[in-house]
Amino acid sequence: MNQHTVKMRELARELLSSGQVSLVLGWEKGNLWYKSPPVFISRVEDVEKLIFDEFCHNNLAKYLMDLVHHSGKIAVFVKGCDSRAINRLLQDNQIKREKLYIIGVPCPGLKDPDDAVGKKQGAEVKNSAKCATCSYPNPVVYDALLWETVPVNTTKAPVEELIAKLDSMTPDERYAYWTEQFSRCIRCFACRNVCPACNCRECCFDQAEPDWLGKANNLSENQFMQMTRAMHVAGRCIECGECERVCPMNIPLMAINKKVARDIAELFGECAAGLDLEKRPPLGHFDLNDPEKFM
Amino acid sequence: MKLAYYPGCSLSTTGIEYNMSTLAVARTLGLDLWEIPEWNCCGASSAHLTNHLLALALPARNLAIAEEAGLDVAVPCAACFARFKATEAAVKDSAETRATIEEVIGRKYEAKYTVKSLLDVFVNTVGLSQIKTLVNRPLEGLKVAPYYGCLLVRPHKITQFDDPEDPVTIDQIMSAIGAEPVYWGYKTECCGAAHPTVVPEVGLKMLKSIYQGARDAGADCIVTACPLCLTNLDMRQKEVGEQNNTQYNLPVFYFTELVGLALGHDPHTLGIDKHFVDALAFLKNKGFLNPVQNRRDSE
Amino acid sequence: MLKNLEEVRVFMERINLTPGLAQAKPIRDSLKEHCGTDVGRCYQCGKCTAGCPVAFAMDYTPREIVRLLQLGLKEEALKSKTIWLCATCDTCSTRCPREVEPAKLMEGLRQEAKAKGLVADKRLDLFNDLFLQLVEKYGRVHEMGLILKFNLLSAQPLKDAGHGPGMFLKGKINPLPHTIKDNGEVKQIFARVRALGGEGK
Amino acid sequence: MSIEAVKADKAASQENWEPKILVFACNWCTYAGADLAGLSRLQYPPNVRILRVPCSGRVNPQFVIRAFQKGIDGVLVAGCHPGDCHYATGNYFTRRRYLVMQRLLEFMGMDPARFQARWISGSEGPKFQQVVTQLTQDIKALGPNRKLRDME
Amino acid sequence: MKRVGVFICHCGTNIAHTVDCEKVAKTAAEFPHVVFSTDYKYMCSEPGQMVIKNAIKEHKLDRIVVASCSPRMHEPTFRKCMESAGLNPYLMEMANIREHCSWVHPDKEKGTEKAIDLVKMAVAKVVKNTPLTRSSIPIHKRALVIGGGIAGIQAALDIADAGYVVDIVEKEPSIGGRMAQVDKTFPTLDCSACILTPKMVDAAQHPNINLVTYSEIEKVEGYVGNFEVTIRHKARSVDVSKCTGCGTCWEKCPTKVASEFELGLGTRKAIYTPFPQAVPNKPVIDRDNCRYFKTGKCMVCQKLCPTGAVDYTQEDQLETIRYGAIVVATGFDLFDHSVYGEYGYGKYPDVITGLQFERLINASGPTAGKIKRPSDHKEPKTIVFIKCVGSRDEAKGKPYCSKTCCMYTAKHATLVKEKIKDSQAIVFYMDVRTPGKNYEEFYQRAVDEYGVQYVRGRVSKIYQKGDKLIVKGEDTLLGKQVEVEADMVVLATAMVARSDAGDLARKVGFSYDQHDFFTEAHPKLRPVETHTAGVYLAGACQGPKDIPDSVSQASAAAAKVCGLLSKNEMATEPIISAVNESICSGCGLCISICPYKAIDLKTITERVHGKMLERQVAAVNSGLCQGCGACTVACRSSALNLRGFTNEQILAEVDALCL
Repeated sequence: MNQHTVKMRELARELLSSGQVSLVLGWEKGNLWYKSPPVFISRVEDVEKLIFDEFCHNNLAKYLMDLVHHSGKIAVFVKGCDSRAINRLLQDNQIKREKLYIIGVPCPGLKDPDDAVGKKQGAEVKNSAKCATCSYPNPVVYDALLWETVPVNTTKAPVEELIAKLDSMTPDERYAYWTEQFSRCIRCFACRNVCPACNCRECCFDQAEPDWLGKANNLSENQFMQMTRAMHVAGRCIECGECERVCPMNIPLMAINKKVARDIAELFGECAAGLDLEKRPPLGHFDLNDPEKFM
Repeated sequence: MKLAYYPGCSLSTTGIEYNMSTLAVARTLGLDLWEIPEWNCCGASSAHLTNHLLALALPARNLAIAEEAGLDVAVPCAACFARFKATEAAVKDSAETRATIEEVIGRKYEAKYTVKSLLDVFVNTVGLSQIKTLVNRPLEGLKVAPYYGCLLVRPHKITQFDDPEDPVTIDQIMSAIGAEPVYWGYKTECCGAAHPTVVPEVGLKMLKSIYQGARDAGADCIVTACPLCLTNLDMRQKEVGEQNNTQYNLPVFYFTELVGLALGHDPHTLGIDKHFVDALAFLKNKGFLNPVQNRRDSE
Repeated sequence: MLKNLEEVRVFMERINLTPGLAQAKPIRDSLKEHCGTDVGRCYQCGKCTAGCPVAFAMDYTPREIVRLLQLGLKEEALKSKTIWLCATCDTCSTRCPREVEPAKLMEGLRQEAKAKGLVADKRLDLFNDLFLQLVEKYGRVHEMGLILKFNLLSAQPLKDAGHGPGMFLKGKINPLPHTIKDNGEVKQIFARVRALGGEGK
Repeated sequence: MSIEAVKADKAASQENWEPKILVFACNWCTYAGADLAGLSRLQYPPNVRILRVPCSGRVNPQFVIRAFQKGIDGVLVAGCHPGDCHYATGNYFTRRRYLVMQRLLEFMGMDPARFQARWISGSEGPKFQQVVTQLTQDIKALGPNRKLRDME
Repeated sequence: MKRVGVFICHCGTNIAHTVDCEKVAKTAAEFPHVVFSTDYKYMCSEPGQMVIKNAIKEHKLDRIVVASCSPRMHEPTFRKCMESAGLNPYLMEMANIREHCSWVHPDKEKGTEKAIDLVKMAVAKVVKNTPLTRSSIPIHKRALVIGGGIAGIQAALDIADAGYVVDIVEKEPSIGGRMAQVDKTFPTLDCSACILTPKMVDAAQHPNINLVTYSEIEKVEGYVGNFEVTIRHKARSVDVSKCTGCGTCWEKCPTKVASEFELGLGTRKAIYTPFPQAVPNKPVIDRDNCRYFKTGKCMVCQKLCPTGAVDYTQEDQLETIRYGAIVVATGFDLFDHSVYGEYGYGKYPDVITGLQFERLINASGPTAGKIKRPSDHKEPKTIVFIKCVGSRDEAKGKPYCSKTCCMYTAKHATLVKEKIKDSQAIVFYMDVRTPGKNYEEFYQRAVDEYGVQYVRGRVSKIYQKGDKLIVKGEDTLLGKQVEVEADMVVLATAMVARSDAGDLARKVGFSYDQHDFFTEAHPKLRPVETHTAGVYLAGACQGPKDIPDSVSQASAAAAKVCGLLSKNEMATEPIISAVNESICSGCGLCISICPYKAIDLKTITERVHGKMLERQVAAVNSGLCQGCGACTVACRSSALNLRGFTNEQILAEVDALCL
């Protein structure tokens, strides 16, 4: 058992037994060695289920939305990306800070479970794509930080290369690329369901009136869906990479989100989401001196 | 404390007493000045008038050498200081400029360390209270006109030093050594730079208004931090006086000379004998040349 | 100062604005690019001139130079003594309410005037050239040599002769040029700047 | 290529193909500007259809995608000049949204000419004429839009 | 089943000349839901409207489309027509086939094709229309004026004279404002106090006006007709109901401090009224400087007060009052010229501001009206005036023109020449701007009759030389440097917004510009309104203004207030945003986008699985919403929708056009 896990259990035990919190959200070891699904712990004796390893992918923040009416205080473990999700939900008025005990776990970067499939436990596994360029491995909001912060890596991620590649293409080539990608979409909405920025009570894609999204599963509707989602999370996406990780069809969704985030930074100045609660989302305010292209 | 030291061309010729007094005083104040080896001329006061890149590159070579040694740079000459600051700002401002400069000088220079005027070093690194405690010949009753000229304070966004309209560092240092700085309106007026030499019909008039201003303010002497200003004000004083049928009798000092005097140094060590307007006689009259027994050097 | 009636007449001649105004915009744009300052912003308040320590000797005041440029009369500005007399003390730029920087403008105009052979005061130009020649040659400035050479070349060999011996006696002027041991590096800098066309923005 | 797309291609090659262009016009400036163009009898290509909205800030980017889905060839979102918005600030949000949207459309492979935004005031009848004329020409040069289009 | 009628107008030949109206009508008859379609020469005419009304009756139409001119022209006409036919006026849409079609497309075939498209879009939209009704909000007939300067006083008097109760909230102990500090007024040179003090007394004695001095606005809630304003009454330490204003307390108070009213040129006591003609003439204790509050000892004022009005135990009190309308008249501050190093950083005692000069020439000022310079109380002989200090100076101050300085500097120079016969008054200027009745004449008199010397150029430097101030400038008309040895320098410093202007604007909820001046709803056509309904502006808080302009704007604001208060209730446009609470997730992104602060979060309770649970949702205030629809785009789940321009309606139009 690693030191991290020890520390997690220690704190969880203390919080539960002292009655400070009535529920702890963490990760446990699943049936497969390369999966560490979320676990909800309300009894002290279950604290032993908690673990931290390189497969704790799930962003626990989103689960808090299902617990808004939970009567007691909830402790939740957050990696850097998860902590930004917490801020996302706080800023969107979806959860209440005073009902949370946030435990920060600086994240050393996770492994790619898809690469582990079929391998033996302990085998060499690739790093997870979403962690490759993570700029915020250390939690940005927490009540307790479980261990020392980790250094930020600055390597260039594959997604950046993909964006650069797409940028260098002609419009038709780009269109062809995305056609190929979106044609695969099976409209399972996993991307939306996992996304901390997608926190509407009722998604516009599920509405019959207005009929934003047609029921037919075709390329055009898929394009509508993904572009609309890109605009809805524009300036709000915390770049956790969960959408792309959970996509069963491996559509490179983060290329879109990263590209939009970069455009926004270029146009309106750096405004990475989920870092500062006081900073309003860039499409929710304006500056008189914004770039002017429409004269 | 250790600083790289860039004396510049003037301090080995016309401004030799600035160098002498600086080095003498620095020892007393506990400043370790490391002269940049094989330094070259910074290009003031001509390069920036004719060629932008050259004006940035000449100081950059010196700065690069200091940066290799990992030191902030102390610059006594106001003109050199202005050029160094301009280079520092340009390199900080643009990676592109930096690359061009590095290419031209054939050395790496990232502007990691700060260029400081010697005044800045005295007031903010050494500190006025430190100077005050080391004084053993307070220059009481000496009325000085602090003269800053242009280059220390302008352009302010580059020099980032003192106030562009009402600088006070020399005033503060003078007060610390017991002298009395007078208030006058010519603190930052231009002495004409090369004009008194090159276009004397213009330059000498510029100097005249400064002498007149100091005299009107009741000053006994002028104190400066710029070798060009001093040379102009000192060397041309007699000539300007003759042109205007007067004698100004305003000795011109480097602030380091007066600090050195107050700290108890011998006037000859400080180079006070090297002025055109007779400074020694003046100081003697004022009673500031009586030997001092126990000079306290800072360790 | 105007010497005779002839000069008065020429000086006061009516200017036809039409050709100049056609040039005003490109002139403004090129100055913005080369000097980093925008003459179009000037509203002719005269604060630059009011504080200029050299204005008394100029043929056009700094404000008037800007006005000439606003009207597209750049040739006139290039031929003026003003641009050579500016001591670059930056008082004007520091106080300008419209953030125009006349001192930078003068620098740019000098460079252009020189390129076009329109140097109105040869002495200042000569001085700058000599200065840089010395730096290139020796790495440092030899001030005695500079002044002597300047006086010689500006045809006033005895101008500062009165000061020379005084300086010499006071140990202020080294009779021999001082230099840095290996000046190859400084010479390289000059060479590379020339190779880059002299402009390094 | 679907049959529809082939048909569209064919249509493009036919000389009588005319693009359809949708203009979202804010009621207070651009719609008034278009009215003024009419009052002044300023002719422009009949390809544009104006959809009146109270403010350019009302134009949801989803409307734009929808129009492309349904076969429009070009879209213009137009409103008051910055500082002139009847609702004080609506167009500043428009500006932010559509600066982002424009880049997104391009990233998705749309031709930038097909989606544009402009500020046209109530007094700018000639500007309205000039903008829609230019837009029509640009889109004619591109041919019919097939991208994002719902072919079923 | 919806029953749509379509009416195509020929507009004489205006439309029919290039659009085949008959064909359009025939084609439209085939559109879904259309049960009747016709064309007519002039739809807007009486008989044209009869065609519509008859068709509605005859064909049981429940909604119509009129294809004619711009809705900006005749939408109200056809809405009225709907109403008189017994239908909801909002079940009507127009297709603009004149301005947007027949007048701009000479090709009849193409024009007809486009007209058909436009009608198709309108039909698709109208099918989605729902009946909308105007609602009304009650108007509370009481007005609040914030600021008791000349603008506030004038606005209050006008409103009160119209019969409405109005409260003036003033943060100083007395009303009067800046005008009370001014000596004489241009261009007539009548004394400021002589014309102001009667107005102050009028306001105090008016049965409909309540003076609420030494008080500040704490909080503003609500909306037009129904503002809930919380006012903080600062502790005066004097019971106003007992105080008679006899003056014993301030005569005997031992503590002297610099007077704000005299701008540092004179002193006042710790218990004080700002100036002798103060209204109300009742003092306050400046607790920061009062000996009792600092040391616990003294109590001279309390001991000597004949009516026992001094009360050291008073505390700030909050009071909430409901108002129908608010006039903001908070005035201006002066630019702090200490940023001008070249003018001595405000350190030369004889370099003063224009307002300080007003105090120096004022008979009730610190020098009893004798011009004496602050440093040595000598009479200055040479006085230099510098205009545009801070104004028109982007580098150190403000880019705008302060509008009043040209005139008051001419006035000051005139008064110098009048009071000191052997004096020199020299004005350094860049432009002389005198656009006002009798203003240019006034300026010319200063030059012609009084011999004031105007020098065109901005001063570059002032420095002290002995007891003189050396002023260096350029005479730009001459192209020469000039210098003046002055005894005193008067700076015409810029008018700037009050330092707390932004705070107040945020509290009340209206917008302000980059210089913190309050923003009018329209620079030309709605100059006294703000974007917030029911809030109006008067005086220099909106931008630099002189007294005549401030008074005019105050009366204009008062007229607007009276217009509003004259009604018992106010109809609101039905084209506003509405929230679908079942969808709204309460994220609040719409709130920051709304320019009218019309959206708030509210808590609702709903039954979920047998439990009553609370959650927050957006709520649109129909009194504030102006119907721009910006919020609808911020709302990702379409919980917000704009009535009359719903997502469904716009999508229907888009679909109709494309398909």
